Amino acid sequence: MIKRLLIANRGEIALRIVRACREMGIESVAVYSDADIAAPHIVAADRAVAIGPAPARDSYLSTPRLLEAARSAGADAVHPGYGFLSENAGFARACGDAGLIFVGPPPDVIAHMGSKINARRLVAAAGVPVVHGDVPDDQSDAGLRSAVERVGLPALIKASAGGGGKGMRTIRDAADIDESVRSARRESTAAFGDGTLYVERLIESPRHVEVQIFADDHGQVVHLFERECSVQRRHQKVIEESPSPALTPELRSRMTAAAVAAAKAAGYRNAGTIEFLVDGSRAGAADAPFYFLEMNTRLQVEHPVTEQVTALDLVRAQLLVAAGEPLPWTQDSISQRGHAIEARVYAEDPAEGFLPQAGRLLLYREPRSPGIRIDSGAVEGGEVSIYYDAMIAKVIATAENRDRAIARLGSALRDFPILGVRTNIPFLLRILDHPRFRAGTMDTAFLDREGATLAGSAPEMPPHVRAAVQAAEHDRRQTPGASAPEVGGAGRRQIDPWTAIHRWGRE
Amino acid sequence: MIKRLLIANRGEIALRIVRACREMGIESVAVYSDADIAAPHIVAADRAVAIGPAPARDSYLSTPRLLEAARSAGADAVHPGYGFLSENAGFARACGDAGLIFVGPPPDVIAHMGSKINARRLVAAAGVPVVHGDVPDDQSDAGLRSAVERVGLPALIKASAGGGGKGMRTIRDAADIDESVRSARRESTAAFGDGTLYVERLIESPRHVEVQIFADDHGQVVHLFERECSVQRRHQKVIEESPSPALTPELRSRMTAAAVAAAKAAGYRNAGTIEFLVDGSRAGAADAPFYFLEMNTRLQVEHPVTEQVTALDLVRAQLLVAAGEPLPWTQDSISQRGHAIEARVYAEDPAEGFLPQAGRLLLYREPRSPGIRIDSGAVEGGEVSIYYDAMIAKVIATAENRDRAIARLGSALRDFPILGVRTNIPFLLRILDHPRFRAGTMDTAFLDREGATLAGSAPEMPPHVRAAVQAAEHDRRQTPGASAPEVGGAGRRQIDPWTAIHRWGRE
Amino acid sequence: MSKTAATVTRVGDGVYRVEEDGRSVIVYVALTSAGSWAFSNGEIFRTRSADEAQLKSRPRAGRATASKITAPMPATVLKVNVKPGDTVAKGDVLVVLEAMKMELPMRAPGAATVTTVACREGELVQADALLVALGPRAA
Amino acid sequence: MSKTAATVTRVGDGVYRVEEDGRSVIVYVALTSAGSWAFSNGEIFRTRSADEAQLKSRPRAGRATASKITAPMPATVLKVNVKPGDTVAKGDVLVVLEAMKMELPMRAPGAATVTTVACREGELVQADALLVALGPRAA
Repeated sequence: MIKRLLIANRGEIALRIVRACREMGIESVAVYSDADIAAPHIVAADRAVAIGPAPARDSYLSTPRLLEAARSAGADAVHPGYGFLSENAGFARACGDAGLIFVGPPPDVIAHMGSKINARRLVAAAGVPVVHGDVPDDQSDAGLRSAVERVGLPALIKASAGGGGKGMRTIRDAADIDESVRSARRESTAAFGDGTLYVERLIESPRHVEVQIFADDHGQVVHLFERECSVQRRHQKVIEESPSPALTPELRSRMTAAAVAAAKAAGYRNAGTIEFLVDGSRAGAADAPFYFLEMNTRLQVEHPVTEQVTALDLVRAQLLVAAGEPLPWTQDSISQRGHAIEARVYAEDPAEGFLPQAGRLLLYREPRSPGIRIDSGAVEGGEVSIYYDAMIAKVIATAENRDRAIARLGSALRDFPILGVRTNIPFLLRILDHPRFRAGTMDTAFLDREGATLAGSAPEMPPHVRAAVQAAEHDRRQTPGASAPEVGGAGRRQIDPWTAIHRWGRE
Repeated sequence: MIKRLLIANRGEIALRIVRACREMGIESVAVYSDADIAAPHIVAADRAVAIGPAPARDSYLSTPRLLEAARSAGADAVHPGYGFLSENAGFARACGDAGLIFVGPPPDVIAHMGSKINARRLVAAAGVPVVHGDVPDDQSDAGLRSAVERVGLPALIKASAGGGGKGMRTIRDAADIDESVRSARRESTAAFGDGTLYVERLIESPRHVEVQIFADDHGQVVHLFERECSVQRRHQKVIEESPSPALTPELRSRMTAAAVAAAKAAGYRNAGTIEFLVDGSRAGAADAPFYFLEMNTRLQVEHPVTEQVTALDLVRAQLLVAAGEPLPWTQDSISQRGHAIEARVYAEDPAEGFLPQAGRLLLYREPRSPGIRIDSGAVEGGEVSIYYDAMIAKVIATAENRDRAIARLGSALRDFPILGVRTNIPFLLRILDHPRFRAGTMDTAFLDREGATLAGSAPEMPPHVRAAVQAAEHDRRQTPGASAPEVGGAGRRQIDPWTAIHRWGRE
Repeated sequence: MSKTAATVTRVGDGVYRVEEDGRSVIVYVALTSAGSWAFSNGEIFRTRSADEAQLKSRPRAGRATASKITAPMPATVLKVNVKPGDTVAKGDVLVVLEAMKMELPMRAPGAATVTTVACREGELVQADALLVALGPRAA
Repeated sequence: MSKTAATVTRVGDGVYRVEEDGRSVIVYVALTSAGSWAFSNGEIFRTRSADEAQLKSRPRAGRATASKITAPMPATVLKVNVKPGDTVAKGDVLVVLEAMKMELPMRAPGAATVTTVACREGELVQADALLVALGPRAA
């Protein structure tokens, strides 16, 4: 088994992995950039190694620094988490060359599935439905134009190396073909150093439904059911849930079978996710068409919703499988029960075009309630840095059914004060209240279509809030020596409410 | 449905009920004694009403004050929680007379099951096994002596009104009969104002296994499987879990069926628990004998383990059923999946004979980790009062199986710092490591037998802990103006670790 | 509304209970030199101190008036698409910033001529720093 | 043990990371005038300041030497079973206190005669308060 694991990541996922290690008796080694010296994942880990300056490219994205950290700490395995180098075949290979267990699939599988064209070919050959499309060998403007013509409009131009919507263009009018091809190629080349493009027929109002799969070295491949991820903004997932309201039992079994087939065809190992598009116009129908979108060769941000409905520990299983042990489950021991929804709390200002927010968390209090799980790397007094992504926390609500889970998530978000940076919590609450979301009929265009109304605008302070702020200012004047004037008065441990009562007469 | 619910309790269970209310859109009314003015259950509730001085008999145990609070707050229902007046038939009746919905069974059922002799007769008539025993009409010393002789030794003398081991005596030698009878009668009269006794054959090394049942006004009675509660100290439960390691599937179905039969015979409503003794010498056998012990006509402290393995919300169901709605479940929709263990964290000093501890929580930081649920009414800076019980928190670990749940609970407890009062956390950790507990073969005498060794003694500060304390003292000298010197230096929000590094050379 | 009295009780570090007609609401408050933050029932409130407000009354971050394009927040300059003298149309991306793993395209508010480019690719700019200055479109 | 250096870093309010040979342990610390509290890896540590220690070096709460029975903690006197002059045997319950819903029986450490009863039923006593004083067993 693994003895000492280096966690090549930061924030909530680093913490998540540290906890799995502690429960398994594995020593955890955290790494930190200069910006993270006192971060919670450092506090929690058994060992901590500095890997460089704040910018990710010089620390969390630096293969040599991470390998040196693993060597100096005497680690025998590396977990990449998600993001950063988690889907970088070169990093996985370098770990192997350094004699380290890489917690993830083999490097060649990462590389193969990293090319959308290769992945598309591979799963199609395995009988998994793919969107009608064309991959022209002739990558010239003319070659792509005729590919678009063969596929027919409306069409989608995609970058083979693409991700996050980069190098993607929608074409509805033949007149736009050439310009779209050129700009897509330009963007893809700039972003990935690879301008290879292909063409797919556009699926109108699709649902994003993905299937969690898991494979071990002993030939076992299982699925852990699906996650519904249609609520996304500019290809950024905002709310994920399981089960998906769009799936009938029949459709679910067809999609999970397809996902397992794709994983087998890829010679997959460890945890992975097969993303599908479901034709939104047919969602809810047993025979609704679905199409392979791409495969993510890592643990997903949204893995907790799967853990909640299956009551399984995905990170622990990742470590077991990486160590060569068999999966701790068989397919028929895995069940999907109840409903789980995850909301991602971001430091961003919806009223200002979702501009990301950086700054100190002056006040940060996580709600605690039965059925509420918070995965977060944040702490009161901590810094939301401009160097890393803006996700502060994941709030996961689990309940008997979807309506109860939505109600539970809503009351948790209303009870999650974060001050010092603006967050998307008011935005999330408006999504939860939206009739389309309530009905479970949202497609991937839902947020971009409704975004403006849901974003709202900064509200005026109502009288009762003003009264509280005035009380806080009063308390601050009363306690000049307080170490933490930012949070309105002396520490919790000196509360004497009777002396802290104020009355405000007002019209 | 209920519009405004008065919660006639305090601490973690009051908070638990407030949260259920919020998710259901019910207004919550909390009550507080002078000791609880700023307690978390008051902060969380929509309304708060003062009900008197700190001693419970003048506040949380005062029916008139609670009814007046309900009236003044305009509540239409009352939830008693557990303890205090939760099993007081008079209080339930008074609520009904005042036009309030009492969230629990009808008063006469509470009264009937409150008498152990009546409960024993009732369930026996329903075919539920009871321990061989004798209930003498002649309550004189002579009458009880002959009852003991009829039952045979070893025997147990119990008080009809009894609970928590009060008025209970074990007799192994005929010479002790008269003295045991007299002292049991004295104790019972003093504690309950009722000296009625009965006799049961002593079950050697029994397991305490209870079944959660639920009944509505529409004739539906279901069970939610069992809880294993054998780990108790002087009749005080310390660790509870589900499923019970002592039950085979066959035994489980026989016991749950017996529990449902008992509930039906009692004309039960709402949530209840049937406590059974399982013959420890036969534990693990499909035909192990089990016996009715008593019925608890309220929500149990340990209800979370049932919620975790069934993924159901018991408090919500209590409120629905109390409002006359049908149970939100059918028996075959209820499943038991995975394993959940609850540890009760008490303010007590195991090394000093488990002496309860009162005082301020100088530092209190709940662990957060997937699969860990904390139900607590405590907060950093809060007070553990001498007026109420010593339970600070319930830590509930849920995992794929018993071993994983134990590992998860252990790492959560090792990560749950509580300073200012001693707690039983080191004691709990030693229980989790005990081979007998690991094997799942503990009986109700386990803790009282092993208690001395498990209690341990106050450890000396090892060098690394001393180093940290010295650093804290150093920080305190550096920040004289700090509002919170008790917790070693200025608030989190002003961390500058580089300036806070100390080096300690030592032999 | 009719005259009512609210009772405000501090019940924790930055936590206030505001009670009115028996109903209480919890408000979380954080005060800074720049102003005050508050959170209640899922809504976030912010008021700026006088000088801050006046500071912020400058063109909204990322927008342009007086033809100045400024950085909406501390960020790295990922791409500079223009040089002095270029003519640009409404919506053209002049500069692409990166912060928190997100690209922030800075667009031209209208047809104009680039008079100054005040940032270099790869450089770290602070909030409200000038990125590009624009002049009237040459006829 | 061989001379080693431990690095102590404050990483939070009352939270210290002690690092030794690359391995780090988290210690939570709370300081009071009465002494210091610490928690690490599930163990609780306490040291008493000089005067406190000397205070506590008195008979361990609830035990008796110099034949004084004292209250182990603030509590309510539930029951007083003895009066001056009574002779008691080892283990006899002299007084029953109640605190935190638990009965705390105060027992005689050995055969003795009750010389003083310093508490009344129903009264609230503080920690270390004298409850009963005992003298030698009358022959």
